[in-house]
Amino acid sequence: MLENSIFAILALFLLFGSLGMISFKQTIFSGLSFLLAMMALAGLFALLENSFLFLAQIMVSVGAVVVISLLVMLSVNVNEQNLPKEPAKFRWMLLSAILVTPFALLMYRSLTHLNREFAETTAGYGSLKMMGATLFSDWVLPFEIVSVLLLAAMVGAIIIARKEPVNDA
Amino acid sequence: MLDQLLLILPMAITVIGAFFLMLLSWNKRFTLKDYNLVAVFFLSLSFILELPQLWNTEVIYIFPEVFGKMYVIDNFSTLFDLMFTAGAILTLLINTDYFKSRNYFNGEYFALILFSVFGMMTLAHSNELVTAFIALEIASLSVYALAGYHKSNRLSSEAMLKYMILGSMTGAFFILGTALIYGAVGSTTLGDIAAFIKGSGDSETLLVITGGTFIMVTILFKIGAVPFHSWVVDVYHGAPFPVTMFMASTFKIALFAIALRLYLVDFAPINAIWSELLQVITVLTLIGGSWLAITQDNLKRMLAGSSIVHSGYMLIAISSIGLGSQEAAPAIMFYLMSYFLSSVGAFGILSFIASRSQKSLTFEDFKGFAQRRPYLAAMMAIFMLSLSGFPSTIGFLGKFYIFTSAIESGQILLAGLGILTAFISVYYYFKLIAMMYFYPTNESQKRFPMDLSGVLIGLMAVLVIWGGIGTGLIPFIPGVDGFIDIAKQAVLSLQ
Amino acid sequence: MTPEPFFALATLLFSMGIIGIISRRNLFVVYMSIELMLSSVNLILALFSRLHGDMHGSVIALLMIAVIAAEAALFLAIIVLLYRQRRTLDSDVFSKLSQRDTL
Amino acid sequence: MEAVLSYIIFFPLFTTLFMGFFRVGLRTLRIGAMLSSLLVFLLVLLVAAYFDPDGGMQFIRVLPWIEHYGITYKLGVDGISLVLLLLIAFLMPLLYLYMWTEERKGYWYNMMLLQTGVTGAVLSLDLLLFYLFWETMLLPIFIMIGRYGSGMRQFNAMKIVLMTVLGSMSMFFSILYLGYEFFAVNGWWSFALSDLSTLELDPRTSIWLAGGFLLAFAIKIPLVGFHTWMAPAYGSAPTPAVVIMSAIMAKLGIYGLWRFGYGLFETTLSYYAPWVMTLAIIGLLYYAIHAIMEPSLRRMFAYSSGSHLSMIALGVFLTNIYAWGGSLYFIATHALASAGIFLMIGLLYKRTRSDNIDDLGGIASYAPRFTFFFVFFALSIAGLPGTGGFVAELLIIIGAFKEEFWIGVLTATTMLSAMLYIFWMLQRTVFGPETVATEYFEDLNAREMAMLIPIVALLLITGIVPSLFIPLFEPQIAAMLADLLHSIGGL
Repeated sequence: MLENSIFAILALFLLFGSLGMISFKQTIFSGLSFLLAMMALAGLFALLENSFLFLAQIMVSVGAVVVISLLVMLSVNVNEQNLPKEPAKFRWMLLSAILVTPFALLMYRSLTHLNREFAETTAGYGSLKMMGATLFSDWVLPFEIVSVLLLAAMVGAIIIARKEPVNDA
Repeated sequence: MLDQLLLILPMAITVIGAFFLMLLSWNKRFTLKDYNLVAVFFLSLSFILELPQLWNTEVIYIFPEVFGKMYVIDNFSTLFDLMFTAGAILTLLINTDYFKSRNYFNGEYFALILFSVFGMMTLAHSNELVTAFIALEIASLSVYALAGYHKSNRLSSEAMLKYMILGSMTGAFFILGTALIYGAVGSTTLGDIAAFIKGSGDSETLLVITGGTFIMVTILFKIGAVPFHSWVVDVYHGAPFPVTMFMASTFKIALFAIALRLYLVDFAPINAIWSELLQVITVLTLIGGSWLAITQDNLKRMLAGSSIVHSGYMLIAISSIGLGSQEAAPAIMFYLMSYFLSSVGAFGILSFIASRSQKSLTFEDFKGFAQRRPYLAAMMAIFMLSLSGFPSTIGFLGKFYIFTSAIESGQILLAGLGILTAFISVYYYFKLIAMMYFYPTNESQKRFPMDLSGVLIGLMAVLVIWGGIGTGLIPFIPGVDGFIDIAKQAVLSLQ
Repeated sequence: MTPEPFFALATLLFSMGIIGIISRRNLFVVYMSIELMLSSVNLILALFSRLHGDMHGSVIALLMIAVIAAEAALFLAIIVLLYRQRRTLDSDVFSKLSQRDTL
Repeated sequence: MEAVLSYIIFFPLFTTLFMGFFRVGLRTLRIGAMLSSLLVFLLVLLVAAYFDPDGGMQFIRVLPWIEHYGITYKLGVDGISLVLLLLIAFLMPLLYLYMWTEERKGYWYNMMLLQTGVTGAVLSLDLLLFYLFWETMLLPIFIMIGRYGSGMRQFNAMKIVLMTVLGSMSMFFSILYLGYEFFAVNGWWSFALSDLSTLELDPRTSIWLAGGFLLAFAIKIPLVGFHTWMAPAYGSAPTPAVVIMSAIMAKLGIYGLWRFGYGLFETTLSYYAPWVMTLAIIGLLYYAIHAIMEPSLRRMFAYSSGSHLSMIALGVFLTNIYAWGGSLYFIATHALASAGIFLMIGLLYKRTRSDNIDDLGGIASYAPRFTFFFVFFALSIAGLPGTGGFVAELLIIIGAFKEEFWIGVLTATTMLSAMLYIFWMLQRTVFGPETVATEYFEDLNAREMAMLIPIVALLLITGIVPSLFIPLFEPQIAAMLADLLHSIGGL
């Protein structure tokens, strides 16, 4: 029962957070809603007894990615007239929601198709130790190449964001 | 241990090369030419080390006690590796002048090329979906950055933005599909998926089917199939020439590595499910691509449009695989090789010319080209003929195999449509030949550029012709049969 | 507690991500929508991991967080670049290519 | 000796490549081209000398090419292809003689490539090899029209390429289907004509596949309805290309009907016979009417050529020995006559810069030698008794009468209408009052005479002593026909 109410609260935060993210006009409000959603997601990870994922989500997704996004939003300092004019925003959203509905139904149906139930977890499930053991026994290769991915992305980002005289003709 | 290290050395060398170039680029003393040479050196080393593995018919899992079955080395991946490295080497060498003539290139550019080659190679070798996804992301992110390399140019930035938004969005479908498959199978290793599909009933495989369909979305997007094509023409146009060439010659091919591995082997019992979907998409791709290609004035855009059509031909073969064709898989491999050779050549000539002028190349700019540069024009004509599938070029044989496989699997109408679009493609490819040969020019004839770029393009032209008519009668030189053997062997190593 | 609400939530998040990409023109929102899509896949992975009772899904989710970070870096860079070029966040402004412009 | 056909095909190609690679001068180029064509001519004569009329397919040369798909390099010559082979080898040196003063090197290269293409198409017995040559011979024509032609040359070049490629693509599809069908039945791949002709296809498929081939040939001939490329292409092509197109390429369409149409789909063609014959008869009259009204000489003879080719196509579908023999003989004699007349028009154009009938007149008084040749070729096109065309047309008409009375009557109108437009044309151009363009009309020089006399001689010989040539191909045709009638009767 307690779990259910926690889930309900987190789900509410998550839904409203992401809804706010896609509907606020002001970028910074969207960003803050997104921050909220990501934190609620971390809460869900915790609810799934996945403590390490909870930490990683809080530290990396929330602490690094979203916060940096917020910083960038603040640093570009968008004023009102530079924001896109989207008068028919909600109409578009409704339209695309209708378009996406069949896809969502398909996705939901196949996800729940297997009809599994939550079982009791083994001791230490989701702990740092087990996570590390799995990561370094079965997933060494992806882990290694993720480092290359981060490096490549870093190089790309640095090159693109590096300030050079813009000769905008 | 040591022999296994030797096997992964080609991949290791590219990534080491990328690190090296990255560190080197902080040093201001090196010129662009030095970076280029270093990059080519690493890539060539990788290519040369990889080459002997083409004769290795075993399937080897590297370091199974550490990596599990995630990383596989077989003939199939070797062939792809060779194409990636060769494509990158040719891109870098042919564009030497282009780099010199533009001021926005720097050392990191070469690092990114090497990173993305590494990503593609890993993609070809990966026997596990998450690894494949990460490898794909490495390649994609590098290519996104490369596409926007000309930062002061708005088109280049826009190309990058468009590519990145759509690419990341469809990329999410890949990982969603992986998640679904993980949910059903409990593992993402390809062999386990195959075992699961074989061992379970229809109802249990539903999740795998949905997952496979989502993964297909990403693949179709990256190869530019209609209706996921909206980025292709713009990105090819907006990206700097060497990047366009790199994308056309390597990145387009890379996706087929994972697609074939997945759909040919693991989804083999169920891939008939997709053939109707694929047929619809193939029809759309062939027609839409032809329409896009016909309506362009700009050559880069025309080649981009036509590359969609070429994806369509390969999709014909993919749906033939689902319908039980034996010839289809080698046909795709052969077609990939033929498309690789012809498109590298065509883009090579374009960027070779573009390096001497600042404007984009339209059909009009090629008026009288044959008089100004007879040899280059002849080679361009050869590449155009090959792309249009004219007999006596490798492109013809590629189409021959594809259509034979379509007929074999009973898709007569699809084969007919393919031949019809091949007929349409004659129009836009011959238009360029007509522009080159039918108009006089006032400019004087230029000498044949006897530098590396010219020689390499010439070599590609010879290969294109040889791949179309080469006989096995001349000893020590593989003829057409040799090319087919390579393709067949690669596909055989998958099973 | 049953897994269905979790799945429904993940599906909703993924769909909302798609809706955001389709309907909004603000580049930041588009970027965050893509992040949202990837995050919802993370939720699915963690869920399956819990259902299977093994850690594989969680590890994949962990790796995905790194992928999200990598994409975020590149995305933020390109948004900064474009904002510097045009002083706007409107993605519709960046559609010059379709108007057959010369390079 | 067994490689002689390969030499005949590839000698011009290798000469081109060799000379192109070393970028030889114009002088060397034209001497080289001439020598290569003469050598090929000698080789062809050698083949003809050793040719055994009763021997069926001879000089067969089979080499593996793409072994995975059983595609072979298979050449051979029989009575029908020998006629075309002789024609090509005979005309090429004369064409080089015609373009002796031509200074654009690409022109020479293209002609040599063209020779390789057409010879290869005539001699190949493997369907994919045939397709290769069939397509590649288009390329030089494309360049020649587009680059060295006149008028709306770029557009017309594109038009001819697209239309013929449409035909060849449909043929390609049929070839693929046949090849796969053979594989499905026998378990091994082959694209050789002799193998594929053993296939038993069900009638419906067979009709579709035969349609694929027929479309290609109908466009090449061209039958009415598939002819829209013809007049523009003939109008803008340079003279040597026109000669090749009318004298050889159009005949290749007919040859294809024989070799691949009857070779692969013996009985199925009878399904198409009424349609093709109707088209051919419409063509006879339609082209003739166009020829009467056409003011441009080159286009006029293009239409006349179309009219005669329709007649030949009709003859091919009339399955009796007179019509077949006549058709094959007509292929040869019409090729010679049309080569002659197009060369004359080329010479005329060089002198007057016009091929419009209204601009011409009174040539006879300035240039008696020119007039003689011009009149001779024009009349042999019209079927003057004593030239080969007369014998051939007569044979076809006899064949037509044997088939059906009214077909014979309609066929006979070709001769009459040809007489009509030729005499009217001659009256307006050669005779009549002289015009600005024909003032100071130069007569033929020695080189031009040397080029025309062999054609005249051959036309006369074929007309006066047909018995010299007919035995060369008659047994072959008789055998084919007997075979065909047997299988139709067997149904």
